Amino acid sequence: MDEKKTTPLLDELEAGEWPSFVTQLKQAAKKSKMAAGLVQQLEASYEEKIGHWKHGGIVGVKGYGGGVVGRYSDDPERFPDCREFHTLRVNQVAGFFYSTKKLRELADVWDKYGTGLYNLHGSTGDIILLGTDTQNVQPCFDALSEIGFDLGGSGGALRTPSCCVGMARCEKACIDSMDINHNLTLHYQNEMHRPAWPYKFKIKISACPNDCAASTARSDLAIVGLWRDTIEIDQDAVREYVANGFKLEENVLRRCPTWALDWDAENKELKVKAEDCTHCMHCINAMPKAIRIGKERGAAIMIGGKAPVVKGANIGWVLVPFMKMEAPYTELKEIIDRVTDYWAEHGKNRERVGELIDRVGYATFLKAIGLEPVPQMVTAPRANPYIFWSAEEVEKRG
Amino acid sequence: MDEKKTTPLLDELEAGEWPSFVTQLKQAAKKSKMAAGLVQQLEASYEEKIGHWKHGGIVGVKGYGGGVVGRYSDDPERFPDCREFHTLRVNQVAGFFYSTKKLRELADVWDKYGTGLYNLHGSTGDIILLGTDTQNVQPCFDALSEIGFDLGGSGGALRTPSCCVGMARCEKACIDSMDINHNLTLHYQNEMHRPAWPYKFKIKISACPNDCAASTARSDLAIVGLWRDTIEIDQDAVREYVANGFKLEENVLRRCPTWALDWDAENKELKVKAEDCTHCMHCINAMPKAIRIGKERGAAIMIGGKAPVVKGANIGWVLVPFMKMEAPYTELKEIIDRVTDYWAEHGKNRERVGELIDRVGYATFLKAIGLEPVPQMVTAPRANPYIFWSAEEVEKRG
Amino acid sequence: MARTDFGPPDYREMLPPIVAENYGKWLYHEIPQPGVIKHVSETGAVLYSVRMASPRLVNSDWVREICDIAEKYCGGYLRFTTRHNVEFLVSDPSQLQPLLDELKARGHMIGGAGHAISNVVHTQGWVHCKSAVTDASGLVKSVMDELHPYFSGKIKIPARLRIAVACCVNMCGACHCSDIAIVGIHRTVPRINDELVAKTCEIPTTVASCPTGAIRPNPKLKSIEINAEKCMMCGNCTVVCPALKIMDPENDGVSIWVGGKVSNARTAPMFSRLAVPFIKNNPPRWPEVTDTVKHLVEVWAKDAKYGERMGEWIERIGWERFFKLTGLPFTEKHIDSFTHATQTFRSTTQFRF
Amino acid sequence: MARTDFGPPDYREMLPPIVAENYGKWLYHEIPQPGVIKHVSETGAVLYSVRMASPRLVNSDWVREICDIAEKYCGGYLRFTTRHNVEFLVSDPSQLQPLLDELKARGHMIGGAGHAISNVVHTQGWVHCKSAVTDASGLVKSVMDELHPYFSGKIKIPARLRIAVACCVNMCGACHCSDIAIVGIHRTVPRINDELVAKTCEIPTTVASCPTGAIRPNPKLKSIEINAEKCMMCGNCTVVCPALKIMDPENDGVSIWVGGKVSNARTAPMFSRLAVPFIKNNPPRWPEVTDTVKHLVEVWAKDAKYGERMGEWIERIGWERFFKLTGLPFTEKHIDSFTHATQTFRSTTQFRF
Ligand code: SRM
Ligand code: SRM
Ligand code: SRM
Ligand code: SRM
Ligand code: SF4
Ligand code: SF4
Ligand code: SF4
Ligand code: SF4
Ligand code: SF4
Ligand code: SF4
Ligand code: SF4
Ligand code: SF4
Repeated sequence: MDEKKTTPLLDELEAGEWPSFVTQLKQAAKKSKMAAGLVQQLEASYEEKIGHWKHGGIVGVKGYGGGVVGRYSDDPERFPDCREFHTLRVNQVAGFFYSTKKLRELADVWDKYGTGLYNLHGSTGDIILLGTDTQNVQPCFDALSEIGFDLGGSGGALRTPSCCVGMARCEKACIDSMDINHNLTLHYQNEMHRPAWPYKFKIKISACPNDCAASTARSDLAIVGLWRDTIEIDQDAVREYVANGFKLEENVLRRCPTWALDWDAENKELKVKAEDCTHCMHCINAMPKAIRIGKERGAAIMIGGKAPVVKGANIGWVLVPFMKMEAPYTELKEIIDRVTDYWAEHGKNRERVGELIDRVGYATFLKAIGLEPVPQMVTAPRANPYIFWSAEEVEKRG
Repeated sequence: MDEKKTTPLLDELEAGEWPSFVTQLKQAAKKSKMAAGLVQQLEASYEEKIGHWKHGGIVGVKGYGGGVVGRYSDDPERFPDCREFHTLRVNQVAGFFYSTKKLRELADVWDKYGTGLYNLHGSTGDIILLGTDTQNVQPCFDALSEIGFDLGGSGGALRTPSCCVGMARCEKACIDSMDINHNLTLHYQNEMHRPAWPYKFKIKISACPNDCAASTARSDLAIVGLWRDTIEIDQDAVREYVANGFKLEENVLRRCPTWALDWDAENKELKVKAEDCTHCMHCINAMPKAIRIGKERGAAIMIGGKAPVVKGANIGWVLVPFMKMEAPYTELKEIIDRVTDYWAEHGKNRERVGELIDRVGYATFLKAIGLEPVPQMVTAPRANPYIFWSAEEVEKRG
Repeated sequence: MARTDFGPPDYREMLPPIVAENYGKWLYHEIPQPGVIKHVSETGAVLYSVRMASPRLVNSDWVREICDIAEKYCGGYLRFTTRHNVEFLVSDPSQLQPLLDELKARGHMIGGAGHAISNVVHTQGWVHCKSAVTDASGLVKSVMDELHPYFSGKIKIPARLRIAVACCVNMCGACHCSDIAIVGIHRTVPRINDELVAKTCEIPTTVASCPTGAIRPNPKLKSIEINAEKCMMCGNCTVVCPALKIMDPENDGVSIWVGGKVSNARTAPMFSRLAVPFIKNNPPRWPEVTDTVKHLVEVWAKDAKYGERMGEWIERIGWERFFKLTGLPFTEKHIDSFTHATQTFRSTTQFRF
Repeated sequence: MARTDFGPPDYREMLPPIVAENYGKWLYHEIPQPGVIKHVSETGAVLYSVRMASPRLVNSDWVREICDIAEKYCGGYLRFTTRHNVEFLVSDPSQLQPLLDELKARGHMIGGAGHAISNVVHTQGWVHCKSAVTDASGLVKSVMDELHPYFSGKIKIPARLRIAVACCVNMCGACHCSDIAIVGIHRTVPRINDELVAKTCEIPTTVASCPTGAIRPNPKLKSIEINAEKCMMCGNCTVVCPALKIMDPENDGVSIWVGGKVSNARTAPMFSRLAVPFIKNNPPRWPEVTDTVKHLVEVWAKDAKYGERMGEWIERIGWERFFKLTGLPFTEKHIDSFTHATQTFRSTTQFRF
């Protein structure tokens, strides 16, 4: 097996300017046999153009039903060092902020119980600890809990919510995304750790419609900050932009999707037709020194976002156009509970909430969770005449 | 039954400024017992809020399988005079032009064999002769054929094509819609008169994208005139519009869907970015004296338009983005034949061609009728990863 | 045996000389007054077309009357439009005013050209169709008695407005793509005559005819049963099996749809979309329907920009504002529940409050 | 027994003081140089965030290295972005240049802010996922070795451009809504190990797992059979029944998608759409993929207006012109064939030649 220890293909990925994951792997391989095993198996995948992992078995920690993804080599004889290579999904800190102290504690634990390899972060937002064996899973979790890190979700459960940086470092934040994220993560620990749902459920929070957390596209329930009054315009600052040669007409007025803005050249005043603004962020993004979000702030709740498997991808749909967002977020939690309760009861196995809504109809879903239909929910009303009427709505027939 | 002879409800529809169909009916009723019967039955429908026709039986003329819609009262005891009330669908003249001579001949025949009531015209475009009994159908058709009027289609057959006025009276005509209409009507007499298809098939022709024949929405195969070079601009005429206070910027430039037009205020010249123009007709419609259609003319073929029954309505899809249209329209007929042959073979009972395409997939359909895919056929490529691959396209596996 | 397959009269023999001579040579047009369209040819010829409203359901006397007129002023030719109006084609300008005068004297209505409401594309209704849920001609007459000033040009509007009426969801005509559409609908599940089903209907065909799979066999009765929860009252099964009855005078009625268009002018063709799910049949004059339609026309006419069709106006202001401005309630019926429903759900935070 | 359900560390304890003090008070920002974002607070405080590329798949030494740096220049705090970059938060302006110098000296790459290509959202690939058709990390490395000048700001572009890579159609990450997405796909029907199916799989579940109904039971073998004509190679059945194998090194490969976006800025979020149906897996550097991606970036960068994302650019010029400008062939694969396919067919004559 010794000639196998060279990795000519992977080595090529150490060249080039972009930081190399191969370098990271090889460094880890020096300290961890398991990581070294991974490098060998990966080289084989590069040669053979095929993966070498098989369907995972169930691996876990006491008290939890998820948070660990079991992984086994499909050729343990050939790759004995990575025959087991499980990952732990660990709740990230809201907004991905860390003290170096915490990160160092984490590194020490992970070097002890695993490969010392991570994804920082996983696509859902977790800290992914990449590669340990079955016997180390529980001790690793115990050590993690010592330093205050808990597991995320897997299976038919809530995933760790994630969010944009929001108020911590952004002038556009309409809501406190990080606080909502932290609050929900704590509130829903049980739903995250003990899978009891038809499939996964994700929550993401962006503090404005720029959606830097990709919430609408990538979570079943997205919370997107916005305002319901008018944008705030600092006319002096606008004039300064204009004086500096900023292309107001071309880059802002024409790009406003609803033509809500008008430049009164005479009075040098930028006017907004408040009722036309759809808070698309554009003018604010383009002129951050002159235009700001409004004062009456809250969030829209979007439902059903997901990737393509298996009925096709969805970008989340408006469920609630506007909701105030004040701790402890009671109204929000009520909506989440009603949504997940209904889904838990009516969803089929491996059916995301968006697919359930597609199947039963949005009207039925709204009724079940007690929300009134509003036109913001649709881009247009139905074009087909196939309206359902219930027996209660019509005159009894003789 | 005598008190029934009053029609208080219908009478109310003789008042008002809009021409009254009730007046037409009552006039006819004076001459035709059958028409009088219809008035009585209709009054009953107005009273009872329900129709009084039942499922039709088959009524026809020798040699044809369609063209007559059989109609029977559901209460012949009560409405004996209109117990049978069939309609004949008669090919209209292309473009709905008539000499008064022809119309008078028609009126004479119809007064003789029927109620003297018509729809001028039916929604599909036929002359609808409204109301005769079974025994008069054949003599009526014989008399019609004497004066040169043939029947249209019904059942699983082609319907009489219809078209806009086109070159006969319109400066925007890119193709000779009336000639195409007439030519196809003659060419496809067999397909119209002897139902052999899964369902109805409609052809409509508009000589430009204004689509005054509503072809894309209302026919399975629509022929819509357009040009592939550039619009023609008469700069002097543009200047005259501008000089007369025409709001060029607001009403034309901003409304061009692709911003293809620019007004060079200095040189007083209207410029078009040819490659951006999507021949939306707007500038031409707005300034008919200054802007004209291009010189390289032909038509787009749109496929699958239909009403909602039962899979939902379609607005026809681009099948051929551009085809020259010169008599005898051989290329067009080849396409029509290939489409209807494929549909005749693969369509289910009561499945319109658009529904068939939906079911088998556009790619499959294109292949079957021998057309290459082009991007004009779609507004956007697929967003889902569920691509089909055939065994021939891939490497054989060992 | 009679001749067959000879087709319609040749259009070339039906054209007034001015049309035959200038065929394909027209240069531009103007609308000098409501209902009159002036076309100018590159030959210099000038043609006036006078558009007259027709009830579409006409009798032979009416046909002969328009023939009389066309012989007097138009050399014995006339045409109909794709929306069933009559057009008198005047090649001699001196005949224009006399024609208009005579039409007026005879009580005919001139209009429908340019930015106007033209004739209503409609269907058979109780006059002739077995499927009719309402009467199309009666609705048209009632609505146009209200709206004729928009036809005749007495009231100006920002753009064309096309109205269509269909007596059932088959929508024979243009309802699926009209600025305003009035469509007859059912609201109750078909009633089953079990004995008759057993006698007259093919059970498998009937089961297969239901697009939502609401029908299943009832082997005991040799009949079928309908799952009311799944039935969307489309009536399709009643076409296949006459032992199923869906007509229900108490509960049938009409729905109103808005914002459709057919032309490719400026914007792509658009479907009409639900504005009012249900109004009871109220013949002979359907006052609730005519009021609603008139209201829709007025709100649009007031707020739309020059040249902006109903659907384009709504696209600009958003459906949120449409419901606000019209005061019509938005209900769960408005939310699509058919095959492509999800494609109409809003997946952006861009909306108005 | 260990503690459970205590959740993550409290973010409030992880914030650098300047962030804690100015929480919710930020006024505006600027991007003074590539990869450096300057935020100004209403308190007058100024914060410089320095964004550094990360390979995302990192080891503990790397973690300790960034900790060292953060301790030296940022008071012992740092953060990651939602696209997995590292951000050093500098509250003392005098520390900015030294930090930049040190990062440069250590070979780290600064960039990704504003109108730039930022880090690639990607997935596990052969490194860790059983479903991987390709290697995500290797693709990212190969692509970004080509495109890093767009990250570091050496080459300017009109707007943000977001790239994502997924190793299978599950698309863990952002592929369905990215400016450019690279997605691993299968092209062959799953192979059936009949004996193993009989032993290990639930037949009804397996049959039900197929979204196109391509699977039916094969009672003779107590196995299943797949109708190749109906199979769209989604792999869903292989998740449910491990006796079905879809991996095929000869025929698996990647597809390229364009024009998606997530933000609601200007335009609504958009799905990515098919640009290139298939490119063979060619590790370790996938040159055909990197060439295509680079070409796409270049064509867009040249033609797009200021601030115009890939999808917005395509919307403006039309897909017809996209295929023309990029020279990519349009094939039948590009025409949607899934559930809502008809909604993507063009029902207007508005198109470009
Ligand atoms: C006579 C007729 C054709 C025929 O063969 O019979 C016709 C004739 C003309 N149409 Fe039309 N259109 C006719 C039905 C239509 C239809 C079909 C329909 O209504 O069912 C449409 C599609 C309507 C829709 O989109 O729903 C139609 C959409 C147009 C348009 C585009 C309108 C728009 O802005 O969307 C134009 C262009 C314009 O007027 O600027 C147009 C323009 C014209 C012009 C100006 C063309 C010309 O240069 O001669 C003609 C004078 C019309 C007028 O009324 O102002 N015509 N036109 C039809 C008259 C029907 C009627 O009695 O009212
Ligand atoms: C007479 C007419 C309405 C009118 O008042 O003008 C008509 C009348 C009927 N149509 Fe229609 N359709 C008529 C034009 C249309 C149109 C408009 C068009 O052709 O432009 C449409 C919409 C376009 C389309 O074809 O999709 C239309 C879509 C339907 C449908 C729904 C088809 C669908 O696929 O969605 C049906 C239902 C069916 O075929 O079972 C239908 C069925 C019917 C039947 C045959 C229903 C029946 O089985 O009794 C009606 C016979 C009524 C009668 O008593 O004469 N009719 N029908 C029109 C034919 C006159 C003519 O030949 O000129
Ligand atoms: C740091 C980060 C948030 C976080 O919590 O980590 C962030 C931070 C900012 N974003 Fe973002 N965005 C971040 C991910 C995103 C994402 C999500 C993604 O890419 O996966 C999006 C959606 C992208 C999409 O549409 O596909 C996103 C769409 C925006 C937009 C809208 C862009 C557009 O025109 O479509 C803006 C507005 C702007 O820049 O004008 C914005 C603006 C900003 C501003 C300027 C907000 C502010 O005033 O502070 C921040 C500086 C950013 C910069 O890079 O120029 N941010 N931003 C994320 C940095 C990721 C990275 O490492 O590159
Ligand atoms: C680790 C991670 C990718 C990464 O490299 O970061 C990942 C990895 C897997 N995903 Fe994922 N998904 C990950 C984020 C996502 C995302 C992105 C997100 O959450 O923002 C998506 C798209 C959004 C969504 O949820 O729709 C995503 C959509 C999927 C799907 C498709 C779900 C769908 O409804 O379309 C599957 C398939 C499934 O669940 O059977 C899937 C399944 C899987 C499985 C569990 C496949 C399996 O059964 O082995 C992968 C385990 C790989 C492994 O070996 O660890 N993963 N997955 C991400 C989780 C890390 C974390 O916890 O932070
Ligand atoms: S989503 Fe909005 S509030 Fe959050 S970081 Fe992005 S721009 Fe700032
Ligand atoms: S936020 Fe968007 S919609 Fe509102 S005024 Fe600014 S550019 Fe227009
Ligand atoms: S479709 Fe075009 S060519 Fe035909 S009548 Fe209308 S405007 Fe003229
Ligand atoms: S025809 Fe339409 S797309 Fe072409 S230039 Fe004129 S307005 Fe623009
Ligand atoms: S719309 Fe319905 S009821 Fe009216 S004519 Fe057509 S098929 Fe008959
Ligand atoms: S009315 Fe329509 S939905 Fe109801 S049972 Fe009949 S076919 Fe099915
Ligand atoms: S995209 Fe597919 S292969 Fe890649 S990590 Fe996700 S599930 Fe695994
Ligand atoms: S790969 Fe997908 S489409 Fe093919 S048989 Fe399996 S589940 Fe069905």
